Amino acid sequence: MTAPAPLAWYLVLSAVLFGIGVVGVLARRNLIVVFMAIELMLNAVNLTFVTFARAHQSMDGHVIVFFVMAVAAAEAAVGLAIILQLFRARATVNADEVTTLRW
Amino acid sequence: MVTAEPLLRWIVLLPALGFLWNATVGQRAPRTSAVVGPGAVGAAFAIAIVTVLRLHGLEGGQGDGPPMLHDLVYRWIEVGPFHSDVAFRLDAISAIMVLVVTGIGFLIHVYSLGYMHDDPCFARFFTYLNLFITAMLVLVLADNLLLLFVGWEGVGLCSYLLIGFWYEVEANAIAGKKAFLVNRVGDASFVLGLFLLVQHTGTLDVAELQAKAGTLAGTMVGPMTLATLVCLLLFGGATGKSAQIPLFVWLPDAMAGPTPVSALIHAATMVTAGAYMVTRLYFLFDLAPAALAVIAWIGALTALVAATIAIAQADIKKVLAYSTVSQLGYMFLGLGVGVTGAALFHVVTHAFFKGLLFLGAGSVIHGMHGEQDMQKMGGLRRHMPGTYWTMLVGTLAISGVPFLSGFYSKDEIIAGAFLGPHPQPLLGVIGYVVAVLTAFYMGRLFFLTFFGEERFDHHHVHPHESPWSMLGPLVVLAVLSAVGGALDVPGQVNHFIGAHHEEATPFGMLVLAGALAFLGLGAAWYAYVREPSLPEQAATAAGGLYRFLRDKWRVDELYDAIVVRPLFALAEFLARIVDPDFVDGAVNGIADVVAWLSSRWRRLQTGNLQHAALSFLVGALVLLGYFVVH
Amino acid sequence: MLADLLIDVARVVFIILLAVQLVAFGGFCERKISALIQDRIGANRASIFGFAGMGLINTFVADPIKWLLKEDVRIVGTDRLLHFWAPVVSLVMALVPFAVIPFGNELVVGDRHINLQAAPLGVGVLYVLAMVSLGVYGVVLGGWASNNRWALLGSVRGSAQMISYEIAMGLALVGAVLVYGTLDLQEMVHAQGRLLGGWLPAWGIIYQPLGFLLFFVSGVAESKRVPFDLPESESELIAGYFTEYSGAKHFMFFMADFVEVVLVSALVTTLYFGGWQIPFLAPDGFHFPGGGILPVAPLLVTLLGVVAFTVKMLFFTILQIVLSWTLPRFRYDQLMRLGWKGLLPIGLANVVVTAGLILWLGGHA
Amino acid sequence: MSAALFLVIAVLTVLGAFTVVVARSPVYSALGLVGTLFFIAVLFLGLDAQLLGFLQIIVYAGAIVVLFLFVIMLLNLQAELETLSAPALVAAAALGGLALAGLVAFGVARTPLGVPVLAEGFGNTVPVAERLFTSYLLPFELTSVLLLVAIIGAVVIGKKRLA
Repeated sequence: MTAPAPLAWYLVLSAVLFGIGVVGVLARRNLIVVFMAIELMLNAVNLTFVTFARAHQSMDGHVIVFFVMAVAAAEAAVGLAIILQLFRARATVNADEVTTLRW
Repeated sequence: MVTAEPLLRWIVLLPALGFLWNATVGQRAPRTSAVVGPGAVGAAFAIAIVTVLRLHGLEGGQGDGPPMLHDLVYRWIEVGPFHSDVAFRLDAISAIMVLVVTGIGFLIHVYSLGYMHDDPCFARFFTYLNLFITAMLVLVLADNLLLLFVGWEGVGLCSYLLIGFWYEVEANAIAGKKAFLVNRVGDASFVLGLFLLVQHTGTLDVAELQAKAGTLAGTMVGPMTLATLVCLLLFGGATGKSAQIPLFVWLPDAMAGPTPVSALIHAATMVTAGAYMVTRLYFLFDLAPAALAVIAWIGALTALVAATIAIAQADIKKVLAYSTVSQLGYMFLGLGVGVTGAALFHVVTHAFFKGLLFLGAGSVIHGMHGEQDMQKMGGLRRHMPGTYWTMLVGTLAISGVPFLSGFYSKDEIIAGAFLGPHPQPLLGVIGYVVAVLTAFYMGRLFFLTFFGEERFDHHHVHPHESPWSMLGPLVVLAVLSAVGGALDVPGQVNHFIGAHHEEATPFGMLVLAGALAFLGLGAAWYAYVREPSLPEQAATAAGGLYRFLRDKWRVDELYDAIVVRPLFALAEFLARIVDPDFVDGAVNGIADVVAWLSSRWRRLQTGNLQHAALSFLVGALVLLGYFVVH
Repeated sequence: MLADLLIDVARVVFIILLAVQLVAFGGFCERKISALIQDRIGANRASIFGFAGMGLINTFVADPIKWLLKEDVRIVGTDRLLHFWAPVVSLVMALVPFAVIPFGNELVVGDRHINLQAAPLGVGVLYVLAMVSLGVYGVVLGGWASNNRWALLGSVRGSAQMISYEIAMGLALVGAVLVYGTLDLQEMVHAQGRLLGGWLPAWGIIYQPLGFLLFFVSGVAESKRVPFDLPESESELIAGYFTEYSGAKHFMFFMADFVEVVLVSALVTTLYFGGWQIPFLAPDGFHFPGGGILPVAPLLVTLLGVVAFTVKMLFFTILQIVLSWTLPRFRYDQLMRLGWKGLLPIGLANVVVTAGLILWLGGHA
Repeated sequence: MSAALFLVIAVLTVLGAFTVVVARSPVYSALGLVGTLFFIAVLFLGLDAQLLGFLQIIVYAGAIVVLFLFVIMLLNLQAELETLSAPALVAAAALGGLALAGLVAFGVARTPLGVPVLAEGFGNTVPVAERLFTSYLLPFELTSVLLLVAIIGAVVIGKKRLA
């Protein structure tokens, strides 16, 4: 078991993480947790980028991950501000209690 | 022989920068426009002189073609094999035009300083003027027809803006629209010509066209060769911009309202665009004798018709406007009979003396507090001596009095009609007739304005001489009008085109021309100074003809009847019947269907974030499944 | 093989012990210096067979024993798990950065070259930043797990403060990284071994005076001690995020703060004051600017370096103690203003100016 | 990274991710997220992405998740009794997530990926920076604009009760 782990394993792991993230986004009521699940998905994708960068010996994957991190930071800042404001207005952070945008 | 010359772009850029300045900073600080506006054009003029001198210094090598300066700014469009650059070329033809445009343009700017001094929209005026000069320079310097067309349209836009400059007066706004719309007709024709060129040669570059033009003469389209068709279409554009039959109606209207200065910039520069374009593409027109014949005929007829109308006009600027149309007719006559050099020569001299006349008329109007009716002037030579003397030079020059500039250029054209490469003797005769008419109506204008009794209202009008910023350009132009005939424009142009050198005009013709000029002027003197009652009697005697001429051959009415009214009727039909019933029906029908579907489908929109996310997931799964399966 | 392993363990143990001993010694200094400042005697009672050592016994022996043996009070409603792990995280995250701190030059024993750095890491600076940023969790979780509003307020304050000052700290580090052109701390120390003009040691403080100030101030803020002790200010929040802590867990929190003080000293020494470098001391002995040469044995040179590093670190530790007993506490808005409107723009300016100078002069220092 | 080590870390990573989704208390979710992110950082190191590994910890664990915790504390969110959405949705989510992971795993299984020998310095600061400041300069600058906009947006949105 001292042989290096095949790169495909990393990809499978990232698929699993992504799947867990999807379930989190869909199944949890708490919007903050939903948000965290989104971060989980982003990280799963980051892992694939780094894996492919390793496989193709290219730095491009790393650069993309760098960008994903920056975008995730921006997204977290704005998203959490929105949740904060939502909580002030509705006293809730539950996704299924905020359904104003419907028919 | 092509030499790179990066200075060329600055000729265009400087007025463009002036335009930007006047459009932004100038609006807040109009005084700066007084410096920047004329300064930019003056600087462009200086650069133009420098580059033209450099061009002159180049020797045309054997087989390399005539010398030419070229400045590639950047590749503008590249689509498949077709490409178009923003690039400028300076050769003998464009050199002449660049000097005329920047030089005359500069004088007009200086003159405007005085004329527009009290206008509240001072900066806006210079904004338009600078933009106009920019567009005109693009037109003149363009090394391909697409860029030329940009300038062409830019000039059209500026003419619209300038004619409607005092848009508070509705007549001006209408005149602007008329100019714009009439020009659109011509432009459409021009664009069609360009399309044909691209379709059959795949290029709009002047140099490449020259190489490929031959193929156009061989292809037949219906009864004519492709070259003829292209030339006629291009000439259609020229009739719009250069105010020829049938599209000349906008130019006189353009004079009706706004400033003589803006009117002048049309007369001296923009209207020459058509003639310039034909000269530029003469290698193409040379292949289409039929088209040349059409051009010659239209030129001659325009000259004649416009001259007859000019005789019966009372408005000083309208006389000059029709005179412009008439002189442009000469130019096209020259082009049509193949004496390109003479035609371009006339463009130059005409720019001088028509510029002078317009500015003089402007000076008169300025001194008369906006009065434009010659019936209400008279005896002004005592009040405005400077204007009087310079106008005298201009009048003599345009009438073709020997040894002044107009004499040379006009005679070369008429001589060309008899002796040129594509002679049309009948048109030569018309040329002579128009020469007499020209001398007569110009004499009429001159004598009505400056001689005779003072017919204006002394209580309200106190004629005064104009300021030096207006008189200065007048003097400069007067000198140029007087000695402009000494320029060897035809020689330059012919050398460039590589055309047959024109024969020297026979001495008999020169004498005849001189005599006709004096005949016309003399008749005018007799009718308006010696026997002032004569015109009244003549008008009464030939009442119908007089009214026909005064109403400008009723062309506007004709167009109204055959074009405008049917169009209105069609529009009415569309608005009353087609739009409400068919178009609205279709639109509302689609909307109703969508609305009904939406009322069903909107159940899907629960407003729950996670339901939306679930639909994401489904989509992602479908896509992913597709990729994995394949 | 075994020898290698032993050397590795020795390196790690050495640096940890160095840090911990400095913490203890710092504690001693704190008690004595505060006494000096407040015109009293300070700890002097505890003694072993009559030996009190001016209070050394108090801080090195009595205090730890007392702290570790105190009752661990369990409060109803706390989150047991996190309540335990929070101080551990705090302490561990304060200690692990020492792994990349170089405490001496290469030690040559026989044919072995031993790098006196627990973990030679190419991206040492990033590692330090990463670990320091993880230290926030101790504060946040401790306060949250205590089920006490003072504690919660303390951790909210603490997390905001630490994140804010991490940014200034990171920017100050960017300046240093630009100057040295590396992220490796050992390489940075090596770079400071040169002499400028033959007499001036090329320490980081010469290149980055502003960077040093920034780093030092934000480092002090990071350790949450006076004057930046808002998360635990007793007059406002009882004891902030460790209000509900006692015994060994409280000791860990307390120690974490002090380890951070030592860590800041170590980093300042490494980045701006030559690390283990001694002016004019080359591997073969002292080369004085005048031309005098004093040969020193290579082994001794390395050991002198370790001593120099320790002395420098001690100096900055004491400096921080003096600072915290001299300055009054900030108000919270002042704290935030200093971080975001003071240090951050200065840090940005420092980076820009540094980069510009490097570009102008054409290369790294 | 040896296969054994990978398996250990992978299990820890997945455990962390499960905690995010399953935990009743949002604080535990956040901690699970930190764990996952930390172990992903370790995986990055195993994939010779040193710089990204540490950036991952600094940016994600050190800043983003702290922000989450900060908001959780600010709102004083407690453990929930009912953490999950409607049962149908949960079922769909579980099914979908499983299908997604399965599909990807299936796709990956058929894609051979070698583990090439790397050039010296792969994944270090210098090569990443070189790419970032040459080929990706424009996106990089745009990112800074994005962050600025996000800062302003967050301040404006979070500042006061919206009118």
